[in-house]
Amino acid sequence: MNTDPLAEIGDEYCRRLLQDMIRIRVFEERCAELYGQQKIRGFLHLYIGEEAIATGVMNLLEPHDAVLATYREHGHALLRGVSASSIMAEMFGRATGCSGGRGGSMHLFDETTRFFGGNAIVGGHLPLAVGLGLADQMLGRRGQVTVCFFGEGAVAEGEFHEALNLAALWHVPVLFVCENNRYAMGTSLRSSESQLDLALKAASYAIPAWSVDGMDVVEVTRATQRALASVRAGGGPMFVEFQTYRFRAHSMFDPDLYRSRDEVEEWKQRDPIATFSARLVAADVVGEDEIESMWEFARDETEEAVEVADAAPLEPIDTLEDHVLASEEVGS
Amino acid sequence: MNTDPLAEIGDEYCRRLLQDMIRIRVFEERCAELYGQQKIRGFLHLYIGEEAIATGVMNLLEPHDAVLATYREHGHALLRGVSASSIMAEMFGRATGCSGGRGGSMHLFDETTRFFGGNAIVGGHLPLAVGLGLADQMLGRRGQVTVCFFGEGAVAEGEFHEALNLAALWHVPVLFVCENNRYAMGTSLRSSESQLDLALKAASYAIPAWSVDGMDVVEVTRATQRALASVRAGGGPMFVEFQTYRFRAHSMFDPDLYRSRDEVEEWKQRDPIATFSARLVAADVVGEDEIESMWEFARDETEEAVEVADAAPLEPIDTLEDHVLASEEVGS
Amino acid sequence: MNEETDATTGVVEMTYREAMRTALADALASDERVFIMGEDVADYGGTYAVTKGLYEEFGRDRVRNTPLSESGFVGAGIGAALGGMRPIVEIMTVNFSLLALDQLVNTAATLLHMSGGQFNVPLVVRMTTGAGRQLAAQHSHSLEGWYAHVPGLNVVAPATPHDARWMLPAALADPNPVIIFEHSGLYNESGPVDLGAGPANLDRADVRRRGDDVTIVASAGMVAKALRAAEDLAAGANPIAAEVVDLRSLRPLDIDTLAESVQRTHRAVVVDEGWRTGGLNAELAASITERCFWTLDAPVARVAGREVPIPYAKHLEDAAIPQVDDITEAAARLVAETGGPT
Amino acid sequence: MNEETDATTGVVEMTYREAMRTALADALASDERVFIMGEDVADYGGTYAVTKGLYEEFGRDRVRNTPLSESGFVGAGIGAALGGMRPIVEIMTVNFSLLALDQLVNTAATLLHMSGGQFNVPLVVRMTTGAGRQLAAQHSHSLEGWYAHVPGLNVVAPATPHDARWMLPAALADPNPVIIFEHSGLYNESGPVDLGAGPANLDRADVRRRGDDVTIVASAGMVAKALRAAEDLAAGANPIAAEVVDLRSLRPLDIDTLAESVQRTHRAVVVDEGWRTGGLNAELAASITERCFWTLDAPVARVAGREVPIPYAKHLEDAAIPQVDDITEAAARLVAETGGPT
Ligand SMILES: Cc1ncc(C[n+]2csc(CCOP(=O)(O)OP(=O)(O)O)c2C)c(N)n1
Ligand SMILES: Cc1ncc(C[n+]2csc(CCOP(=O)(O)OP(=O)(O)O)c2C)c(N)n1
Ligand SMILES: [Mg+2]
Ligand SMILES: [Mg+2]
Repeated sequence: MNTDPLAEIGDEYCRRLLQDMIRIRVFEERCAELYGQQKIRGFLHLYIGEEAIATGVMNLLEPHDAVLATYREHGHALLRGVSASSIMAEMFGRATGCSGGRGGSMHLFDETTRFFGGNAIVGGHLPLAVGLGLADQMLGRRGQVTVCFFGEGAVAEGEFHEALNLAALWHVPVLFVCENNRYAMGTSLRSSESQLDLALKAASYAIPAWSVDGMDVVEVTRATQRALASVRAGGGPMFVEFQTYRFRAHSMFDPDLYRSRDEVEEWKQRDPIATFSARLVAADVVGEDEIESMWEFARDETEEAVEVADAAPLEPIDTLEDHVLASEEVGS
Repeated sequence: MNTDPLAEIGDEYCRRLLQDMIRIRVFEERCAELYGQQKIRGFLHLYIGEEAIATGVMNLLEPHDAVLATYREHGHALLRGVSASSIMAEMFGRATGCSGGRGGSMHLFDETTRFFGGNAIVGGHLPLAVGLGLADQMLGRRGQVTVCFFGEGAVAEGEFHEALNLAALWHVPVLFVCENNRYAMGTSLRSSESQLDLALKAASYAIPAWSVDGMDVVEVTRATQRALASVRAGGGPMFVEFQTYRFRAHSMFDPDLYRSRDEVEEWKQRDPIATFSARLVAADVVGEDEIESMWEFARDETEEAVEVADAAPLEPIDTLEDHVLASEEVGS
Repeated sequence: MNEETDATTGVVEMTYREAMRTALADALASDERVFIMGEDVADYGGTYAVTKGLYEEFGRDRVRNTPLSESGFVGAGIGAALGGMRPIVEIMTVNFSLLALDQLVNTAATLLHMSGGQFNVPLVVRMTTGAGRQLAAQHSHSLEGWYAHVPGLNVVAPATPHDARWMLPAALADPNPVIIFEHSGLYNESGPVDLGAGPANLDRADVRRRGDDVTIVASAGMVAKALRAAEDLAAGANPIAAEVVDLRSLRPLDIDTLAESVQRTHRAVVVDEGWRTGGLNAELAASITERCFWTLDAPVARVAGREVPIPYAKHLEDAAIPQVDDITEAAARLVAETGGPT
Repeated sequence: MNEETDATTGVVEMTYREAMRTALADALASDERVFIMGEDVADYGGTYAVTKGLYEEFGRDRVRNTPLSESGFVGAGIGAALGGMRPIVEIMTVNFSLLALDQLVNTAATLLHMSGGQFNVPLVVRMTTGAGRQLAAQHSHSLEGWYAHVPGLNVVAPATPHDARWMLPAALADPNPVIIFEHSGLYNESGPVDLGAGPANLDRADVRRRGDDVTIVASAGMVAKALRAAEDLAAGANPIAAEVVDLRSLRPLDIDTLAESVQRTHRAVVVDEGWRTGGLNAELAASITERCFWTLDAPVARVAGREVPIPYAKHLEDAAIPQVDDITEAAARLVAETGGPT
């Protein structure tokens, strides 16, 4: 259709998308610093460069929907409504963290927003998404959707295959969101898949699938709207592949030797935040000053999170063996 | 092409195909009896109805090729050149069995013919086939092929997905032969796959694939000739799906309640042996008497196997812990 | 015999298979969140005919066939549990559970802890275990001990029809993952079931036979063999009174009950169908020794599977797994070497 | 210290990582049937930089990146071994090996036996193991004990750079599957390596420190902690002479060496980073007790991981796995309770 996509989405909504991408960016830039200062430990996987995907998708979800993500999930958690301070506290290993300090960066969880992690076995959470969708279906919770984010590297795992087949076979309300940033650690898609068209794979399970520019938050929004509408209406599972790129190394341990600087620079030209900012300014949706205050807002949010996390207590060591077995129902 | 397929194959070869199908049929009919007499124990999976596939494929293999099959492999082993008596002895649990009595019906092995089982974890042998092909490729053994038989039920397993992707990615000389008999125990393809076109799945790994009538030994032969020619020439992995049906229950434990008698009867009308016999008679390739002597030959082969197996010794119990660790290279 | 079965009212004789099927039917009838999924649980009736007739009664959704995708449908079971259902996932046998082990160890067992107590996983997984049917090396594992090693899981092994009937409802009532191991050799065995007993405990061992000379500890398929060994020992030239303890729960282990018994008998034999090295038998020997070192007359004797993949041939398979005589001999030797019966 | 390192000629100091890389480079250079495959072993240089530089030297075919398909490429390794190659398969960590466990347990370990001795599997699998780096519950397992339970596999855990250098060639020379566990905490540790030593044995434990008061048994990442504990014990108010035994081989277990030591010390402490219940520590305690029951002054003490998924927060993770002080205290208590040092 040739209607102006921005107009279609609306100015207010555009501002929100930009603000959210900026919130993720600022939060994670700070995480990188804090890792250098050893306040954050273990593995830390940054989403920088990929913000348009989580931003476009998460903003379209309802409170009753369920979300599963990978270990590269700070942005997803933040936009799901998990407070910046409880995410930061989690990475500081504090008792007030969204997982009580037991999960860390890779295992952010939040029961109140049905945020099911933070999963660090590649592909391992795809079957869980099928099960969550099955529960919605069997309990007659119409319109509810489970959204499952995963990287393109997971496509090679047997669990991807088993999960997509089960999802299609059982017609469950699940949206599979493939964040194709072209690399699984240092392995390029070319050396991990014999067939590079991932949407075609989904089609081999009779799951409607298409590939979308994941650097353009508007495209992400439009594609996700279509997909969600179909899933909510009972159309069964959907698969969307978002083409994106991570600007940083895989994790803070990654020497990043497997791709050329040029390639990285080329992609940085497509920075989802810079490009969308320019576009909104050009379209007179926002002014430079307004954008600056968005960064300001994000910096404040992040700094407050750091302060709160810094002041937060540690779990007493004598609670070590808590949460191994539940005494009665919790969560879900 | 409109040339007469029988002529193309040649009378002599046609006779051989018929004789081989009959050998498998007679051997297995006898196995069923022997199971009733408790001479064969454990699980026993019969291939009756599917003989055209193993017969068509195995007759086209060279001595240096490698073969992997499932637990439904008596026919494959027999046509690979494993003696009927050593197969029968194996099922009797005797020391002279082709696996020394340690494998049984599901685990027939033979080093001299590169017959790598007899594998009873559904889908588990597909990755092995990739590795065997990789060894041929890396050791420069041009023209050598690894043929891997598996049932359509295996297609749902993650290992199918991982193995096909690796095979295509590495361009290994492997022929994947899917014996689609429509049921995995009691589960029909419809309830196990969201997408029923299995060849389309192979295509999603960029592996050339097609579906063939597995009840017609001539069709099996022609399709396999094409596939093998390509694989031997360095064309990379191939996938052929043969449509077939098992006339007997899944195993001797199966009450066979999940399919209608009519369905079974319909398929029996397409018995690969009966139809091919009639066709050869009609084409004057063989006479009724000659066919009768083929059955005679098969009965003799089977009866001799039973006698030999019956007279064979058991492994001494003190050898129990042999073959847990090899002291030096054996086999392969 | 466990005490419930002493009650006379409502005690009926049924097979282990019938008991399990009764438990499943009852669970499906009494809680609509409960459903069964697994390979061939529907039309086929289950590989061991345990779910026979259930899909006709409860329909294909609640008695749900799965494709051959062990990791996929076990993971889906975890997800369904998180979503508010009460899935009973049937993995055909422990042998194939290796394909789903990642889901059980890395997700089912860790979610509650990783989430700081936010997400529990009320999942029940049933699977058969054990050898003895000439199914050879890929179909004869006894790997319960591995599951019993994992914090976050509960692991039980009903050895009687009564436990087969009453452990399931307890497992469904438990907010945590519970793995139920059913020894395939037990399905045709019958025994008394108290229909009115109600859910059984999932954490205590049970003394199946009393005796003061030696304690024999067994579980699942080995309990019946231990009881027969105890009979032989009692009938021997100079009779030995063996106490037989059925573990019932493999995680947690009820060491108190074992220790109480060994304090009396001063001698212990642990029986394990699985491979000896690193098997559950080792944990039992180690914990009994820790608790009873000063009262033990001799080191705990271990009767376990031989260190070999299970062979097909009957005589070899029999030699590879513990038989009644192996238990009898081990117990007799232990008693003889330590001054004979009291 | 193991005796080879006493030799002066050709003994150099290098890190565990360098030692392993040297072993890999040497293997690739000396046998063209050898190749490495695993996730990111090529350009990336291996997650722990162990294979760094190897693909530049030996090319992409012999230092082969695989997709994320643990079961697939481990199975392909088995097939390649059957086909005449000598694959070294790197599974990034033991945590992900659960996805490939079926291939290792049901195929690699059973093929020789199931085939009546016709097909051996000369496969080497390397993987890292252990906790201690704040990687949380899904990335911190210590499951070596599970592999050590399986007949048909050899399992080793080099604890020193010297063993890291020389166990690999021995594993490649072995006609059977050999699993090599590398504790991720060891890569940066350096120590002496005798460049001329040649392949190390894969079946014997090694006494790393002599002492007559108590025997401390450890493996992989726990050996260094045990040695530090021994130093503390020797430096204590009333000094205790602890003997430290490095298991080296987890399957087979060298019980003779352990027994010989415990016969002298009359006391044993087994250290295990993995969960206590059903861990390798249980097998060690059980076998030592079987062999030394009459000479033991007290039950074998077990120092093992707490029964909890490993938490992220440092103070909680530290509390979850054995630390030097836990070993020191356990040994000191054991000695004190049994009459003090001799
Ligand atoms: C089963 C499994 N294998 C290996 C790993 C190690 N690992 C962590 S992230 C990663 C790369 C995943 O790439 P992708 O799925 O594309 O996600 P991305 O990191 O690019 O967002 C790997 C190999 C793992 N966590 N789980
Ligand atoms: C991983 C695994 N899961 C389950 C089984 C039990 N099982 C044995 S054969 C079979 C059906 C396989 O069907 P298919 O692949 O179509 O082969 P067919 O028996 O029809 O020849 C099943 C479920 C198994 N052996 N392995
Ligand atoms: Mg990626
Ligand atoms: Mg089939």
